[in-house]
Order: sequence, then C-alpha cells, then structure tokens
Amino acid sequence: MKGNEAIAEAAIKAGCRYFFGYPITPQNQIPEHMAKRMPEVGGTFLQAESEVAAINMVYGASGAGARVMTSSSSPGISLKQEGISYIACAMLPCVIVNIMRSGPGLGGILPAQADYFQAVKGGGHGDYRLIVYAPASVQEAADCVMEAFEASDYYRVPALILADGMIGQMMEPVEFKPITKRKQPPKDWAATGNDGTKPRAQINSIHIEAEKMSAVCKGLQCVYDKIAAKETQYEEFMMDDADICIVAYGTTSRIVKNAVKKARELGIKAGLIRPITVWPFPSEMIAKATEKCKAFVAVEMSTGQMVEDVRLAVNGAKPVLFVGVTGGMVPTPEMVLEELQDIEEGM
Amino acid sequence: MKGNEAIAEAAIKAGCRYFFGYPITPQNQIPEHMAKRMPEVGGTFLQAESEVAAINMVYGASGAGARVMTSSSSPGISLKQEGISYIACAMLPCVIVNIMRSGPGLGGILPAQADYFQAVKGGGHGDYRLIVYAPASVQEAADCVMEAFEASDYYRVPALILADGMIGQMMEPVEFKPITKRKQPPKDWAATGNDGTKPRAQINSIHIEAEKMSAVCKGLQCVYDKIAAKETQYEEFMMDDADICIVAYGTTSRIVKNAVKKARELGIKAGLIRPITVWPFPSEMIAKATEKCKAFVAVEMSTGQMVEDVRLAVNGAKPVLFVGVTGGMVPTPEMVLEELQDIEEGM
Amino acid sequence: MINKLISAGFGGQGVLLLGQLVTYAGMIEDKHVSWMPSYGPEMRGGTANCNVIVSSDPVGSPVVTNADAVIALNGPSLDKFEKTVKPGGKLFINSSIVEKKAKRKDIDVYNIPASEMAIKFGNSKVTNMVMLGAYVTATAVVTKDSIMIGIKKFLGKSKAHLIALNEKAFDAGAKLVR
Amino acid sequence: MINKLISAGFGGQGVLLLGQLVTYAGMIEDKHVSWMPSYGPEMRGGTANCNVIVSSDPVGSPVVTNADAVIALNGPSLDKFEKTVKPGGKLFINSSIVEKKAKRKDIDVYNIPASEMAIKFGNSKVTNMVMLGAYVTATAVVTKDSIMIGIKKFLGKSKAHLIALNEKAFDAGAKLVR
Amino acid sequence: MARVIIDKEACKGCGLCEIVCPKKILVLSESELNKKGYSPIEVTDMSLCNACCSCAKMCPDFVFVIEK
Amino acid sequence: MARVIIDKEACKGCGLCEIVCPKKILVLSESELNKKGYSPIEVTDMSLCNACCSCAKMCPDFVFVIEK
Amino acid sequence: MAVVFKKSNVITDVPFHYCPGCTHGIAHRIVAECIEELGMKEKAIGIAPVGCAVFAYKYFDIDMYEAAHGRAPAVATGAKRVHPENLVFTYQGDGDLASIGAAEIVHAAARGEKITAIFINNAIYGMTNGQMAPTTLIGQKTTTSPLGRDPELCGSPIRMSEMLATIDGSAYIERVSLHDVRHINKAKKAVKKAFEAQLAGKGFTMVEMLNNCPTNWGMTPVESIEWMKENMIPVFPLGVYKEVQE
Amino acid sequence: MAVVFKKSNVITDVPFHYCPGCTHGIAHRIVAECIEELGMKEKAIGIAPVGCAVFAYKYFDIDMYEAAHGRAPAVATGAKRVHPENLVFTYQGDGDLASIGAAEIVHAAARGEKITAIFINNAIYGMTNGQMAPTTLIGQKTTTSPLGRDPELCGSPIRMSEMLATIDGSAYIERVSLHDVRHINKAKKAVKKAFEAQLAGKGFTMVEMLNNCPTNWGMTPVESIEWMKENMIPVFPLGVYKEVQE
Ligand SMILES: Cc1ncc(C[n+]2csc(CCOP(=O)(O)OP(=O)(O)O)c2C)c(N)n1
Ligand SMILES: Cc1ncc(C[n+]2csc(CCOP(=O)(O)OP(=O)(O)O)c2C)c(N)n1
Ligand code: SF4
Ligand code: SF4
Ligand code: SF4
Ligand code: SF4
Ligand code: SF4
Ligand code: SF4
Ligand SMILES: [Mg+2]
Ligand SMILES: [Mg+2]
Repeated sequence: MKGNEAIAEAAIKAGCRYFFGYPITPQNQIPEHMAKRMPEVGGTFLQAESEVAAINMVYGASGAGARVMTSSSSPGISLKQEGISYIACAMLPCVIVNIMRSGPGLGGILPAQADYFQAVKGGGHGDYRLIVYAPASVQEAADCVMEAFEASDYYRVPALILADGMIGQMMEPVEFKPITKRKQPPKDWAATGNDGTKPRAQINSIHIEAEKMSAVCKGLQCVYDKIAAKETQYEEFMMDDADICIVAYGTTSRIVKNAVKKARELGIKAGLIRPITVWPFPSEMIAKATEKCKAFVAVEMSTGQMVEDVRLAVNGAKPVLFVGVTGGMVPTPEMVLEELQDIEEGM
Repeated sequence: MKGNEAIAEAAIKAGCRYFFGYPITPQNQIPEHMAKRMPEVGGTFLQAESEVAAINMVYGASGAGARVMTSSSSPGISLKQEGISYIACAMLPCVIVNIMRSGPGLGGILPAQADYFQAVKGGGHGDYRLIVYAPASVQEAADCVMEAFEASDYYRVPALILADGMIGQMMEPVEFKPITKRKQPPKDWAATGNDGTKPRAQINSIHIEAEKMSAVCKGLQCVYDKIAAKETQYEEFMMDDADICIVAYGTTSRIVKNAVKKARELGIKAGLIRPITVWPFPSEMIAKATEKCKAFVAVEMSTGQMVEDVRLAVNGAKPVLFVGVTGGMVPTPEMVLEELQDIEEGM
Repeated sequence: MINKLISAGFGGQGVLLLGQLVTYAGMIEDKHVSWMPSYGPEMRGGTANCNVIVSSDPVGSPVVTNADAVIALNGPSLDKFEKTVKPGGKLFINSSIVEKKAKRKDIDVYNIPASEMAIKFGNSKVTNMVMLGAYVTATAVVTKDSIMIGIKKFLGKSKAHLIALNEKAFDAGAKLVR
Repeated sequence: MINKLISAGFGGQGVLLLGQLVTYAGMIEDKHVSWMPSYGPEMRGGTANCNVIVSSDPVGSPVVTNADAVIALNGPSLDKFEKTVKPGGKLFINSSIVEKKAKRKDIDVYNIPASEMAIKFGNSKVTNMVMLGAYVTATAVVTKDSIMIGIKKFLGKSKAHLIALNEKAFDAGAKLVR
Repeated sequence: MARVIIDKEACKGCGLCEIVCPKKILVLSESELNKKGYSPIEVTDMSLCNACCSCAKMCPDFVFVIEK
Repeated sequence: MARVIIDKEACKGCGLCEIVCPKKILVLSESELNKKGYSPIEVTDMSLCNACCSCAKMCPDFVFVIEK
Repeated sequence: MAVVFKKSNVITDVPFHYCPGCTHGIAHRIVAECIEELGMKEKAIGIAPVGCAVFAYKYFDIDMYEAAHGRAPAVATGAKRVHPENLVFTYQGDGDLASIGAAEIVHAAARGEKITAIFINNAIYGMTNGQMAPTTLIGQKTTTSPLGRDPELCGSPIRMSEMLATIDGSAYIERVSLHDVRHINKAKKAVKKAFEAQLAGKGFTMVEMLNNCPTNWGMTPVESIEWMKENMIPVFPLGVYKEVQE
Repeated sequence: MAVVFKKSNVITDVPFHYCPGCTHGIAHRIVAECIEELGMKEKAIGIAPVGCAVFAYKYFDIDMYEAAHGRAPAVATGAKRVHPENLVFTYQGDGDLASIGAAEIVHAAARGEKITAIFINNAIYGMTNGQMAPTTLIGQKTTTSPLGRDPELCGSPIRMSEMLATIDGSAYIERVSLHDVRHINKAKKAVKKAFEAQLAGKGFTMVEMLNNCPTNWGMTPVESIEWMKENMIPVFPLGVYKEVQE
C-alpha cells in the first residue's frame, strides 16, 4: 500500500468520517482514497476550494463534534497556518497531514523535511503547539494516524502528521492494528444544536481582555506540559554502547540505520535516536545520552532545523554536528558514514 | 507620532512607492497613512482583498523592480506565509511589517511577542530566512524600516519588522534621518518588459529537479550566512560589569531597562542585551557574555520563544531563566526584579 | 520630573484623544513623552484607556504601573484603575455616570460631573475636555496654552468652529478644581 | 537476498507501474518490499523513476543507491542512472528510442527494442511490459506468475481484455534475454 | 390602551425610534443620563401610543417591551 | 504549390492535425519512432496541400512550418 | 394587557456592544425572531464573523461559532455536513463576505451548500475603524480612501447578490434594507424565506441587508439612516435575485 | 516560396512539456501571436499559474513570472501598477482561477484592474492528475469524484465568464473553445480584443478558453476534442459576456 493510502485508510479505521482537502502533490492519494472510501463508510469527502477553506471546514466539523482530517503538502500547509492557530486556540481536535515537499516557494515535489520549524515551533501566530508525529515507514504512518486521532481528542490539541514525501509515495505492506482507544472526555463543548440541557456551545478564539487571553494561553500551556510529559515517543537503535549518537526522523532515519550498520562494520560505535514525536521532542532521552556519547549528529533533509532541538537537548554537554541535504535530495548512508569517520578520527 | 505612522512615513522616505495591505488592528494607521501620503508622492496605495492577495501583489510589484511594503498583524501575517516563502525563494526584496497582537487564534488586539518563532524560524514552508528587525521605540521603528529597505534590496532577502502592538500604537517624537544608502546591485532581474538588451526576467520559485532546487537552497544559505556575519545588531545596557544578563527585545526591553536600573539600586548587577535584529540573532555577543555573567534571563511577552535562541547561544555554559507574560499582558519591572532577586539569592 | 497618567473610559468617550492632547502639549513644552493606548480602537463598548508619560528625561517603559493620576470616565474604569494611582496621586472621576465613590483614602479624589456639564454645553462629546481641564489645572503637568495648540491642531480647519466649545468645556473643568 | 531496482523513463511510459508490479510480486512471494517514486506524477515529460527493493530481510532505507538493476526507457534515464548500477549489475535499455550506447563495461547491458515491439503489438503503452519481461527473466527476482497476478489486479475488470496483450509483451521481452 | 416599557439603561440614545414613531411620542431625555452616559428615550404621552411596535422594530438594542 | 515542413522530433503523435487537414494528407507514421518514443506525423502527398495552415493552427507543439 | 413585543428568546441578556443606532442590532433581532418562529432554536447553529459582529456568538442563545475573518461559509460547511438536519447560518459583514471571504462565499454557493448567509452590507469596515470595503460607494470617503473612492484606482462597489445569483447552487438570494420599519419587515420575511429554503434542502441562500455605520460614516444615527436610503439603495437595488422553485 | 506559418517569435525554443494533444499548446500559440501582432513583445509581462502551465514562463519569450497557485491576478496587479503602460496578462487553469484563486480574480475584476486573464477551462485539475475542478461537469468522473460529480454533494460547474460579467470593473469577457480551427481563429480574435481593451485602459478583461485534458479525461487526444465539443459547450456557452464600449 502507498503511504498516502495507508494514512487515509488508517484515519477511516480510527473513526474519521469527515475529510476536507485540496489537491497537491505528493499527497493526492490521500484525498483520492478518501473520495472513494468515505461514501462507502457513510462519511463525507469534500474537496474544498482551497487549503484555507479546507482548514476552516475542519474547524467547522471538529467544532460540530466530528473526527475530521485534512491533508496537504508544504505550500498548502503554509496557507493553513491562520486556521491552525484558530483551531489550536479554540481547542478543537483534528488531524492534519503534511506530506512535505521541497521548498521554499513552489519548490519541487520531491521529498524534504524543511517544514520542521513550521510544524514544531508554530508556523502560525501566537503561543500554541501541535502534537507532531513523524513516521518512518508506511506501517508507522498508519499507526501514528490512529494514535493522532485518539491523542487529539483526548487533549483537544490538533495533531500533525509530519511525513516527508517518501513516506507518502512509498509502497510497503501495512497491517491495520485495532486502534488503542483512550477513555475520552465527552465532547459536550461541540455545536450540535442546543436543547437547553447543557450550556450552549461557543466555539471561539477571541478573548479581548488580556487577563482572559492570558488565562487561555496558560491553560494551553498546562495541556502542552502534560503532553510533553506523557506523549513523547522515540526509538533507540544500537544506542546501548554508542559513542556517537545520531538523531534523525522519518525516512532519513532509515538511511541513517543503514549508515549505522555500516559504521559498526567499520568498528565505529554509532547509534540512533529516532524521534517518533518531534513535538514533544525526546529531549530528555538525548540529554541522557550525553552521559555516554561523545558526539551527536543530526541528519535531516533541510539546511538545519531539528538540529536546534538536538542542541537544546544536548545543551553544550557534547559537540553537535549536522549533516543535511535539501531541495529534494536524499542523504546517502555514505554521506553519514563519512561524517562518522571524521568524528571518529577527531576523537 | 504614532509608531505605525512613523513606520509608514519612514518607508516613504526610503523610497517605497507601492503599498499593498489589508486592514487589521493594531496596525491600521500604516495603510491609512499610506492611503493619504502615497498619492502625494506619486506612489500607489492599494487595499488588497485579503492578506493573501496583498503579499502576492508585493511579489508582483517587487518582481517589477519597485520598493514595496505590506503590513499586517498576527493572523494576517499567518495568511501571508505561503507568499513569503515564495518571495524568499524567488529572492525578491520587500519589507513586511508585523505589529504583533496576542494569539493564537483571533486572540486579542493587545500587544504580544508571540510570533517570534514564526518570524525567525520560518512560519512558511521550506528552508528560508527573513531579516528581522525588532525595534524598541518609535524612533527605532522608523530607522529600522529605512534600513530594512536597503538591506532587503542589497541581499534580495525579504525583511520583516517585528514590532509588538505597543510600538505600533505608541506616540513618541520621531526624527527622520537621511537614509544610509548602500551601493545597490542593479535590479536587472526585474520584469519591466524586455527589449532584448538583457536576458528576460523569469521571476520564479519552482525548481523541479533536486539538483537545481538544492543549489537554490544552498545559494540562499550562502546569502543568509553573509547576513548573519554582517547584519546582526544589538544594544548593550549596563553590561560592563553585569552578573546577570537579561535578554529582551522590543517594548519589553524598555521595561527591563527600568528593572535593571531598579536592580542596580538594590545592588544587583544586572545588564541587558537587546537584540535589534532577532534574525540574525546576536548569539555571539551572548556567548561572549557567558564568560562574565553568572546567569541569563530571557524576558518576553510570550510563553517562551526567544528564550530558545538565548539557550542556543549560551549553550549550557550558564543557567538560562525565563520570565514571560502573554495574551496581551505586559511584564512589569517588578516581575523582572523579583526574578533577579531570586537569582541573586541563589548565587 | 516624570508624570504618568492613565485616561480611561468607554470607547467613544474620547479618552484616547484626552491622552494625546496631554502628550502633544508635553512635546510642545520640550519634554520627553510617550502615549500608549491599551488597544487600538477595534472594539466599541468595553473599556478603552491610554498610558501617558511626560518626563524631563527620556522615557523608559511606556507602560504606566504607578500612575501619578488616573482619569476615569466611566464606572468600569474606576474599578479597574483606582488601585493603580500611587499614594498621594490624583484620581479624577466623571461623577455624572459613575455611581460608585472612590475607596482610596491616600489619594486626592476629584468628582467632576463632566457628562452633565458637557450636555449643558450642548455636546456630550466634550465630556473629555471637562475632565482634561480639571486634570491639567490640578496637576499643572502642562499648560493650558499648550493644550489649546493641540486642540486647534486636532480639530483642523473643518472643525475650527468647535474650538471655542472645547475651550469652554476645558475652562469649566478647570474651574471645578481651582 | 536483497535486490534493488531503478526503473526510469518519461512520465507516461509506465515506469512507475513497472516498479509497482515488481513490488507487488515480491509481496506475493512473502518478501519485504518497498517502492518509492522519485516524484509523484505531477509533471509530464521530464524523467520519472522509481526505486524498488525486494528483500528477504526488512527493508532499511527505501532509497536505492547501488542498484542491482536499472531499467532505462529513455535517453535521459540512461544518462542519469547508468552510474548507479553496481559493478556486476544489470542495465536494461529501451534501444528503440535511446540512441546512445551504454559506456560501462563492468555490468551486463541488455538492449531491448521495447517501443518498436510494443508498436508491433499495436499499443505503445506496453513498452514497459516488454522491459519488465526482460528484467524479470534476466534477474529472476520474482516469478512471471507473481507478476501476472499483479497485472490482473492492476488492470481490473474493466480492462481485463488487455491481460493477454500485456502477457504477450512480457513474453516477447523475456524471449530476448533467454 | 397600550403600554411601552422602556429599559433606560439599555438605551443608547440613538434616536432611531424617535423618527419612526407615528405618534411622535418618543423623545430623548434632555436632563437624564444613564450609566453608559447616554440620554435615554422617554415617552411624552403614553396615551397616544397605538402599540404599533415601530419603535421596537427599529430599536437596535431591545429597549422596548410593548403591551396592549 | 505549398510546402509543409515537419519537425518530427517535436511531434507527439497526437493526431489532432490529422483530423483538421481538409486534404487528409497527414497521417501518423506506422513505422517510425522519434526520440521521445512517439510516432510522428507524415505528409502522404505534399502536392495536395493548399497551405491552409489548419494543421499548424491545431498543432499544440509547433511541429509545422508552412510555405507557399 | 398582552405583550405584543418583547425580546426573542433566541437573544441572550448580554448587552450589544454595537455603537448607538447601529443597525447590526436590528439584523440580530430579525434573525433571532425567524429562528424562534420557525421553531428551530434547538437546531440552529450560527457562525459569527470577524467584524463588528464578532461577538454575535455572545448574543444568540444557540450553539455558535466565531469563525476566522471571511471563512464563516467554510466553517458553516463543516458544521452543516456533520449536522445536515440543523439550521446553519453565517452572519458576515461586507469586508468579511465580499473581500477576504469572496472565494469561500462563491464556493459555498457553487456547492449549493445548504446554509444561509446573512450579509451585512454597510459599505465600510466597521470594526477596524472605517476602511474602504468592496461595497464602498464611488466617492465615499473612508480612512483608506481619504479622497473618496476612485474607480480608476480601486474599482466600483461589488454587488454580491447579483453575482452569486449567477451561480447554479444558489437557491434564494434577496437584498433588503434596514432603513425603515416597512423595509425591516420585508427583511424579516426574506430571512424566513431563506431559512425555509435551506431547510427544504434547496441550496445556498443569502439575504443581503443594507446597514448603516454611523460611527465610521461620521454621521449621527438619524443622518446615517437617511444616507443609507438616499445613497445605498440606488447602487444596491433591493429585491429578490434568485428564487429556485420546485 | 514565402513562409505562411511559423512559430511566433514570442515563443522560445524550449519544447512544451504538455501531454500529446493537449490544447494548452494552442492557447500558448494564440497568446504569443496576439502579442507579436500588437507589437507588444517588448512591453508584455506574463504571469504563469500553478497548474500544467506552470512552466509557461519558460515558453513565452517575454518577461514572465511564475505565481503562487491562484494568485496570478494579484501578482499581475502588482506588476501592472508598477508598469501601467505594459501589457500584463495571467494564464490560469480552472483550478487556479476558479477555485483557490476565486477571490483574486473576482477582485481583479472588481478593481477594474487593467490586465487580461487567459482562463484555461479544461474541467479538471490537469497537473495534479485529474481531480475535480469547480468546472467539472455533472457526472464527470475524476479522481476525487470517482462516481461522477454529484451536484448534491459538491454542486454544479461554475461559469466564471457569466459571473465576472456582473462586475462593473470588467470590460471584456468572452468564452471561446479550442476544439477546431474555426473556433481557434475566434479565440485568437477574442484575445486580441481583450488585449486591446486592456491597452485602452477600459478595465479587466478575460478570455475563457475551453480546453481538453486527454490524459486525465482518460481519452485519446482525438476523442477528447470530440468530448469537449459535445459536452463542454452546452454547459459553457460560447460568446461575448461583456464588452464595454466608449
Ligand atoms: C485575517 C484577518 N484580517 C484582518 C482582520 C481585521 N479585521 C477585523 S474586522 C475586519 C473588517 C470588518 O468589516 P466588515 O466585515 O465589513 O464588518 P463590519 O465591522 O463592517 O460589520 C477586519 C479587516 C482580522 N481580524 N483577520
Ligand atoms: C497552494 C497550493 N495548492 C495546491 C497546489 C497543487 N496544485 C498544483 S496545480 C493544481 C491545479 C491544477 O489545475 P488547473 O488550475 O485546472 O490547471 P491545469 O493543470 O488543469 O491546466 C494544484 C491543485 C499547489 N501547487 N499549491
Ligand atoms: S408602539 Fe408605536 S406608537 Fe407606541 S411608542 Fe412605539 S412607535 Fe410610538
Ligand atoms: S432606538 Fe433604542 S437605543 Fe435608540 S434611542 Fe430609541 S430606545 Fe434608545
Ligand atoms: S496546410 Fe492545410 S492542407 Fe496542408 S497539410 Fe496542413 S492542414 Fe493539410
Ligand atoms: S498535431 Fe502536432 S503533435 Fe499532434 S500529431 Fe500533428 S504534428 Fe504531431
Ligand atoms: S463601527 Fe459601525 S458597524 Fe460597527 S458597531 Fe459601530 S456603527 Fe455599527
Ligand atoms: S495533464 Fe491534461 S492539461 Fe495537463 S498537459 Fe496533460 S493533457 Fe494537458
Ligand atoms: Mg462592513
Ligand atoms: Mg484545469
């Protein structure tokens, strides 16, 4: 199955019955799959007139109490930033998928990881966060989507699937596991029409008084702290005895795994920490690794974005190096290996 | 003069003859001033149908070789992210003004500094940067605007004026200094109609081949490196013998100055580093300060954004603390002082 | 010398203009000044206010925390800003529409029936001028002459006929505190 | 066992489908597989290609750097990917429209006049099938049976009448390398 | 007989009801001010009211309740 | 007499010119393939051409130059 | 004595923040009364815009959203698709609906989205203090057309009702005015018709209401009512622009 | 012998990347020849869209932009305001102009922006591989309307020429078709008229061209031409929708 299809099907399996999107390569198989499947499961697929409209339809459907998803790729995600900020402030759950292509600008349609900052620091205005999953395989993409719906409903924080174009376009076998349900609070805040038996819904993101707005921001912050404490996910690979710790996510991490294996063959003790959630970022784990590792390397398909989070986690304890390619180029195990050899020599 | 008016008038003084904008509080005096003044100086003021249209009109006018500006406030700036990313990739100079209000969402119209990440890490998709000025007074706002036009033309990198709502709404006296002109390269890339005497203009941000797109990204990176080396600006205040270094920008820095003075009265040796450009960020200066200072405090009107850049600069050498209020609240000198006293006790 | 004022009331009562006139007068008198509204006038109703600083030294923070004076044109403003007046400071209340009384004992309170007086002059829009007259006279932060220059400038040619009315309102306010 | 293939040509020549068929056949044969296009088909013309891995162990990186085989359906693909074939690997060229010859001497080169053969069969769209027949036969990565299951699935009911044509094209390619 | 009940504190003194009242019995107060600082509307002669509700339909602020 | 000059490498074999030629003298090659893998257009009998330019106007790819 | 007029129960007790004499309040009343009279209070969902009516979610005593500027039709679409049996309406100003939200309203109409847009045309941006709207009249002075709107520079007022009536998916479109009681009564009938058409599943419906903005027109409320009648109606003719039968 | 037909000098030597038989190429030719014949080559500025024509900036031998998806009219506005004496045109697909860029085209028209939009209506999203466009016909199968466009779910095709003709600022609007030589000749006349109206400063101008997309319609080029004629023209009647004299 293609990654994009797996993402779409996983959403349906997770109970998503509303999808609003606008075509853009390389994520078109998501809306296309939805167009086919939604009528079959009694859901609604609607092609919006734009990404701006799509994200605001998500606002509408989520506010109405539904599980809802939208997907796009880099330029389209930029257009959604205002809407995402609104959704974050109104505390509406939803899942947003970004199958990243190369940028800036119209760029190219080849894979990239250059929207990391936008995803984890907040591309929109104001103090908010998204729960950001960065799957590294088609299987994991499906798993993350299911979890994203559960987590998003649970915390009332929008979730983002941040996948490079390779994850979206790749075909790999995938198995849809039964969803791990959380005990969800009732959506009594949703707009459904009000018969007077509960307070009426007021889905809203305006708070004109500083005291009120500040309280809203602090409330959000509390939720974010909870998420940071409970939802951080990562994978360790050959970290037990690693001298050099590589940090990489998404497809890049798979290339790095190959490099780590080759490095081990050459006697270089490399290991990998792979963030599965990039926000919350596995800073603690990385900080812990500074006790044993002598150097850190961030590998990304960007000119250097996640590396900042690695630096913040390492906090000066050890050197942090960066290997990156961008613009649709894909790093090779050889590039990574070379860097590892340089470090090994320097040590 | 109001900050917003000073910003508008400074742009005109800097030779800006095209302005495209859409109303939003608290920056309305910028378009309103432009509406009045542009006809007087033979320029064009046009109210666009939206922020999205406005930024793309800027793309059009800048691509045609003109000095052009747009302004907005937080939600409107979010809508401009796709366009900004295009402008960055096409290497078109322009000045964008963000008079920040509180967010996320519609938020409030009171001042905030919660769009820092968006401004300096790239709110849009892809690997790009803006030159970001963060003035702390009406006078400086005017000065920064003039410089922004010069720097933007020089590097062909869009410049952003990142001002909290207070700077925009405040009235202070302002004196328009003669602009410091740079030796500008000719705009031979501009679309003006082509008579065959030079290669025709192709204002563009699509590069479908990875090699090409990657080269474009690397080219941008080179320019960004140059800017980082040459354009970083900051102010030091009582840093000579400071034990505690506060980092703050914009109006917040003025409040901090009051706090520093009060701290000194109490025998606490506090000082301030005030970034004037927040990208490039004065990391080097802060790193140098780690040699003498025992602790750092970032003060912001946000839940903690610039503090990350301070942490990256300090790189674990000394503790970095954070004082922030958000949602339209303004920090008081007392809040900052309290933090300083806490640190002093701890030392 | 540094003098910090908060002028507050409903949007539409002219509290921002009141502050601007003080600022402008300060500038005319070669002082350092800053004027900062609590928000741009996006919203009507609710409480609008501005912070004004007139100082012989450059202005640090434009935010007023310990006010030398507060002008409250409506009830909510009194509720909100009474506590902001520094001990020994001055509080001006538009007693026409503010029913409550000030609670503080450590400050000078001026109850000015500004709205009523303005209506008596035939134009409720000059309520702020009555308050301004009282404030300027009681504090002497700036002179009436400087204020009048500002008023003339703000009214412009098209509304020059309103200068006299504004002055009358100003003087009426002044008289009450003299 | 791990086998890495790059299939490349103009958009529209069916290079992506070719790769998908190999992937699908691999799955049928219980191998680990990955298929990754160099881009989604947003653009026509230009060079489209996909990376296919069929392996007995879980697939690490889906990106092919040292290819066991490259299939080049047009000239630009040959230029771009000849160097990617690992020493001893195989290179399949659509010699109908690729004028250049392969330069490498350390690999097995198969020149297949696939377009011409396809046109002979009356449908230039089966060019990729001719190449696929040659590739599968020469490498034995998967069986013809598995490929045919995939072809049937991809054609579906509405195009079931094309199965025979596709098989004919496949066999013709196979014959050339046997 | 008709009765017009006026919520003076809700009135913003805009005068729109004044112009639509067919009986011309609504006028803005010349002496009073409500807490918002507006001169509220008053009925000069209730006995003339025909309960036509024009005032209530024109009033943007639900100042009126009308009984008949 | 008219002449139709065909840039075979530019032709994409779409056949649109074929349907608009009033003289029916344009046909897609049954034997040849150009470098892009398309069967290019050919003129069967140049002498019949009336230089009407229909082919050139219908061709999306500037395959034709026409002389008269 | 019987009560012949009182506040609709679809209106909350929160006092309107609108300026004195602003007809936004009248529009609110009309919408609320129609909901009440149709018995749809428990089934109604409203979408407030960004504009002076941003706080409409506080005033209607039904489930409400506050949408991003211009995006109310998209939000309404999301809500309506989830609750197709509900009465879903947007309440939007001319800046919101005709300028930044032009694409969203056009496509809500094109999709035949079963919602109702209450379109408040006051020829200006009220909330942000008087900038030019796409509906601003030729020669009208605003803060961003200080010399009066010049058609050479920025075109002529856009007539949304006429434009949207060309779209197949629109089912009921009428332009009304709130300048006097007779027209206010008409406006109410229009809203009820639109709601009914929505509930009958006919398609997209809109009622464009000519409104005033005394504050930003720089007039007293009474003057503004006169100005509305004299100047707006000739440019925005009243009437039904689309009515799909069946 | 004299050359009676050759490539316009406003077209570069870069081969078009369009699919075989795609009428985008014909539209390019028409635009180029009009520019050449009006003697405006040195004064022309074109704006390419995002859509199959994204590389149009490579094909026209004049100063060109590549704009963000849907925003070509805004980019053209920026360019035209800086160079009012130039001939500025956008070249946009139906997804670009009628969907994501609906607000931009409506407001370019409303401002009476002196530009020309060449609007390529092929009832589908070509570049992204065949999704539904706002102009997709009822019942037409696309990758996002796999069962055929259902008006209940997503409305009916939008007719942009008719809609934009209601706007005061539009000066010349015509819909043409590229399905045969006679209509192609007409199309060229329309473009020339639009360009002339632009240069005369009359206002916004647009030529909507019915185009094919054999690839995503799943047809041979020849079949697609037939389909266009049979199915599109009844839904999108050809003709002049606006012509401002003076
Ligand atoms: C994205 C965005 N752009 C701009 C604004 C600022 N804004 C608030 S209301 C408004 C226009 C209000 O005008 P209108 O829609 O006509 O409503 P009115 O106030 O006149 O009723 C604008 C531009 C915003 N909040 N968000
Ligand atoms: C913001 C954004 N959204 C979506 C896309 C993806 N995209 C590229 S072209 C296109 C539509 C093309 O259709 P159309 O405008 O009809 O042109 P055609 O290809 O049919 O000529 C889309 C949706 C994009 N590049 N940018
Ligand atoms: S009900 Fe009619 S008559 Fe009575 S006060 Fe109101 S408008 Fe006048
Ligand atoms: S219309 Fe209403 S608010 Fe206006 S004066 Fe009459 S009662 Fe008061
Ligand atoms: S010019 Fe006319 S007659 Fe000659 S080949 Fe072309 S279409 Fe046929
Ligand atoms: S129309 Fe052009 S591309 Fe098509 S077959 Fe004829 S010559 Fe070839
Ligand atoms: S600003 Fe205008 S539209 Fe807004 S409330 Fe006041 S009068 Fe009404
Ligand atoms: S996809 Fe369609 S519109 Fe695009 S080039 Fe191919 S045939 Fe033309
Ligand atoms: Mg309005
Ligand atoms: Mg199209």
